[in-house]
Amino acid sequence: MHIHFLDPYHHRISLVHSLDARVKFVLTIAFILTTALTPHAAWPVYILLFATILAATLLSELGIGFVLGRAALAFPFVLAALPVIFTLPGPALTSFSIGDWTLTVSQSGLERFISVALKSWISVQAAIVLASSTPFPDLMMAMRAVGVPRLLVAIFGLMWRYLFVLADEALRLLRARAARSGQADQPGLKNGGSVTWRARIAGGMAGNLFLRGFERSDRIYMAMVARGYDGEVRVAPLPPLHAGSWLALGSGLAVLAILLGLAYWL
Amino acid sequence: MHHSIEVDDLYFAYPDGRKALQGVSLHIEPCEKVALVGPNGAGKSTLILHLNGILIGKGLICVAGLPVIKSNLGKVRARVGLVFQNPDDQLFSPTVYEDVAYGPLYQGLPPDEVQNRVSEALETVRMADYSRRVSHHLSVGEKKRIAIATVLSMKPEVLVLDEPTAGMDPRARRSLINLLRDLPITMLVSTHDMLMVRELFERMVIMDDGRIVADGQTEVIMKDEALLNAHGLEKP
Amino acid sequence: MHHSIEVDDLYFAYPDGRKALQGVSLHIEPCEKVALVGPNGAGKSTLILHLNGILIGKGLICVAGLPVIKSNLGKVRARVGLVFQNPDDQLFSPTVYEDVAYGPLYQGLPPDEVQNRVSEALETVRMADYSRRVSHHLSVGEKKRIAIATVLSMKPEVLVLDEPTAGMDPRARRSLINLLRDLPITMLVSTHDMLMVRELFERMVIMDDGRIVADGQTEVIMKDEALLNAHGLEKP
Amino acid sequence: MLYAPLPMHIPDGFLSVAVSVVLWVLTVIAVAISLRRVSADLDERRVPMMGVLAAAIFAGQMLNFTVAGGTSGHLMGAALATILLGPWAAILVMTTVVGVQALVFQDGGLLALGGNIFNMGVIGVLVSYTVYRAVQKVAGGQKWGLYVGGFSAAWLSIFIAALAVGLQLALSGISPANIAIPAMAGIHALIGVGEGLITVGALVFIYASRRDLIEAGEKQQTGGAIVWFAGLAIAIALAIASPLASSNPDGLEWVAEEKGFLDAAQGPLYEIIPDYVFPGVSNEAVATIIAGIIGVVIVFGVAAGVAYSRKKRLTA
Ligand SMILES: Nc1ncnc2c1ncn2[C@@H]1O[C@H](COP(=O)(O)OP(=O)(O)OP(=O)(O)O)[C@@H](O)[C@H]1O
Ligand SMILES: Nc1ncnc2c1ncn2[C@@H]1O[C@H](COP(=O)(O)OP(=O)(O)OP(=O)(O)O)[C@@H](O)[C@H]1O
Ligand SMILES: [Mg+2]
Ligand SMILES: [Mg+2]
Repeated sequence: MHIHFLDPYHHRISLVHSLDARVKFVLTIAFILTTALTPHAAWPVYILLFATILAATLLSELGIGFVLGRAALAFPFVLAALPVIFTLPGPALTSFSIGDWTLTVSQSGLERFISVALKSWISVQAAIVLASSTPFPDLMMAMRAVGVPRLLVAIFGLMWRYLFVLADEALRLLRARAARSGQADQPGLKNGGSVTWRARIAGGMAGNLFLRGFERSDRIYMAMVARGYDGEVRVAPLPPLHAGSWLALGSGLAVLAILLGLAYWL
Repeated sequence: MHHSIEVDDLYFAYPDGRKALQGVSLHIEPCEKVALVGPNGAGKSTLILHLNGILIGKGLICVAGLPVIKSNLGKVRARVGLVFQNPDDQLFSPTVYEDVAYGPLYQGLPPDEVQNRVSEALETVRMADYSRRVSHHLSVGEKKRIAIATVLSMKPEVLVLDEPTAGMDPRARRSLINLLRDLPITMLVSTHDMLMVRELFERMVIMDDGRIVADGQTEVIMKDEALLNAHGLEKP
Repeated sequence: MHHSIEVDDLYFAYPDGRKALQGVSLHIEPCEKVALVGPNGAGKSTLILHLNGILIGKGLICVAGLPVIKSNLGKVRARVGLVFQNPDDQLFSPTVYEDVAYGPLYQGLPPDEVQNRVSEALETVRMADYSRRVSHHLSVGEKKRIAIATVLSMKPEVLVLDEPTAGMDPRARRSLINLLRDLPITMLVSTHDMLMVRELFERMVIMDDGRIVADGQTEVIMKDEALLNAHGLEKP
Repeated sequence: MLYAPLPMHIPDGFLSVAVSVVLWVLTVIAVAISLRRVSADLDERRVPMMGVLAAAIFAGQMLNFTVAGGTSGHLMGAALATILLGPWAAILVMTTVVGVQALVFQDGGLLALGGNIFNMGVIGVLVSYTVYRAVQKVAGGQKWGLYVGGFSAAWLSIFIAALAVGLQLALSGISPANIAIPAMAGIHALIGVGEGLITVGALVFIYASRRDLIEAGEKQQTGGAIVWFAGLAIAIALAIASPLASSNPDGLEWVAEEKGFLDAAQGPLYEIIPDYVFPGVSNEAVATIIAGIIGVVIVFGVAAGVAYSRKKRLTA
């Protein structure tokens, strides 16, 4: 069993894929930061930001449908921002009542809500393009380049490596439980047990997973020691950035700076 | 019609597009014991996961007289005992007793009936005095027996095992083979252990690339070295 | 004296008191290939972990001419390549390249030497074009080869493998056996796969209960069914 | 996705930049201290252990149990990690889990990552630690202390973290405090029960199978009084601040605006094109439509340009 589909990396031959991971990483963060710094209701800048990420999506060959589809995943959280439509003071647009309640939609409230939803949607697209066009080992290189400590990067690497192994184990546990969750032919029996019993079983599965994780980490430790590990995390030096990468980084940041400038000083 | 497995023209693809089953048909009579062999990735485990509706593909499956469809899943799962390869994936309760009791408890059986089921199942796998033990500390062979007991306690009509002897030493393997021989129940066993196939099963089925490529008497198929080699198998 | 394994009267108990080795002596000549068999819990893995000082017991061990003591551990580990049973435990880096480069990197070799070692090791296991691959996408057989490459890149003088064929289908197993046959290096292999023992190893050692109970020509020992049965083994 | 995450991973766009930056700073400090403490530990086994257990928590979040009516309970894991690994390693483990969720699965934003790590990693772990230690003290090493401590630590870590999320959303001006905080608190008071039950189930399993691990975890609880008080302070501060904030939402709004937490006042943009009334177009609706059309044209123009150049490159 392989949970391949957990790995978000999609291999394509594209400009975005071939861009140095460090550049992509920094540009993605800068893009999201720019989006966050853009004031509410700055619609023209939102449009330009969206156009930028759309261009990146197109250049990545990932498919617009794929990126937009995945971007919808982050949408449920938008509910959290729904109340501002009614609570932010401002000129009233319309109001309606549910029972005794009267809800008034204010213009500034609506604007802020739409702004938040748009910002969130545009940002998540950028994150998707990054994750889908960059293999995780390259992301780790980018993390090191921006100064994440080696020890933490090493933990990230181990987690990524074993994520799939343990996700497979979790999946098999779930299957084993499902396989034994049957219904007797005798009528009148209450299926499924009590909620606390079911929770305890799920907890047992978690404990089982943890325990095997512990024991596996012991074996991994031995395998590391057998190859010279001495408690210190050592890594090969980062390869230098090419001139082209510097250029891409510079021009990307310049575009974002212009967008931000537009948002404030148009 | 009871206690049988009937699979007709089954197709299944994983979400990533991998076509794991491409038209599988297989009929097993009540109390027949059949071995399922084939190279890694042939689709054996995938087929097995269809037999109690953990995966649902396109095609018809009837197990123990019940069609495997959404509305039947509860009943089907009580009738089919599925034992996976790694017993560690199946023993998620602290003690052997609780693990063997999971199925009966889930079905909502009364406490003394649960108790009976557990003792009986442990008796069958000859582990009666292990019920208070912590599963984690048992040997591979012992864990495997307990895993079998966890499904026997549901009194299944059909037993399906995925690679039961993998990773066992010869002694544990021998005692498992004897146990399987003595269970009077319909059985489908996926394995790479050709010696066990020859010893235990009169009928064997070869899968490769999502299809059944041979189905017949073990004696006959084992002699056909060209066929075995063509599907990455070896005569024992 | 080089490339050899010498173990003299080795005792070891786990912290919980379990006596896993009770006076083991074993001498292996340079370039000899020896199989280590025995039931589950015999102490095979425990013995293997002593050969590069992951566990340290009471007794004398010399590997490739070096005594295995605290002050030597770095050197010893560079000379003994240990391949564990489960390749998933041994391939702990995100990519194949990083995994194979791990040993040389920790030895402090310069970058281009590391690069050479990696290519050479991958070449030897015939996986040269896998270096950018991510380990979790590989099949069991492929993983096993990469695991062997991770130790070959350290240019060990002695190779020790723990149950190399477990869980492999016949095809992957066959290709591994051929690979092991072609490696011109001292080799100690623990296994339950008696067919492989007969095919690949001229000498075999049987362990049981922390002791070596037989050591000699495979041909001779394999004929002694009484001996095999007494230690939970079976003639293939 | 196979696992259904808690509604606690804040996506990008929801936290104001000021709030994000403050939370990033707090997170970096906490992680830096944890790294120092774990490195000083000199236990080489802990690196692979933290990596694998981070993976185990991630995978453990796939495990669920049905509650009723199609809803199910899940694990977050901060309390379990704290009990088994001690606070420092647990912070690193949770940082890794939340980091991979954001970086790779877009579960939670990248700019918001500082906040998410802070809520689930730092707050979750410190609160778990405080509660678990306190209960252990009272229990004096008796077995019930493990379970009661585990349950309360798990429940409270979820609940307090949820309060923090609500407060942060309110501070960012995204959701009024009197709605965000009670809503988050209410949902997670229930979710926390599931977390507590699963955590206890896991502890029962591990206690029965490998008691030594729990005892080893006990020894790892070397946070000392300072960590204990930090957890207590966070829990109390949030428990007090939240009802205050939600009963005075306007006060919070005031803090937010006064302290510049709310982003750049509604842009200078409108002062130049107020309400998008284009010069020469007097009808507001028409102006809006024109603005919309211009926007669509820009987007399509860029898209078409990129598509065209890409095609040329491919055929070249
Ligand atoms: N969850 C999954 N997602 C995608 N593909 C999968 C998944 N599980 C299995 N596969 C693929 O489906 C095919 C059939 O796999 P299956 O596990 O059924 O083989 P098998 O015959 O049981 O092999 P083995 O002998 O190795 O157990 C393989 O190519 C496998 O890679
Ligand atoms: N970490 C440990 N702590 C305590 N006892 C252990 C530990 N590891 C192994 N043992 C015990 O030591 C004995 C020897 O175990 P070992 O793993 O060496 O056997 P083995 O011959 O490799 O068996 P197998 O064929 O199952 O791999 C067994 O009884 C085992 O239970
Ligand atoms: Mg299989
Ligand atoms: Mg062993």
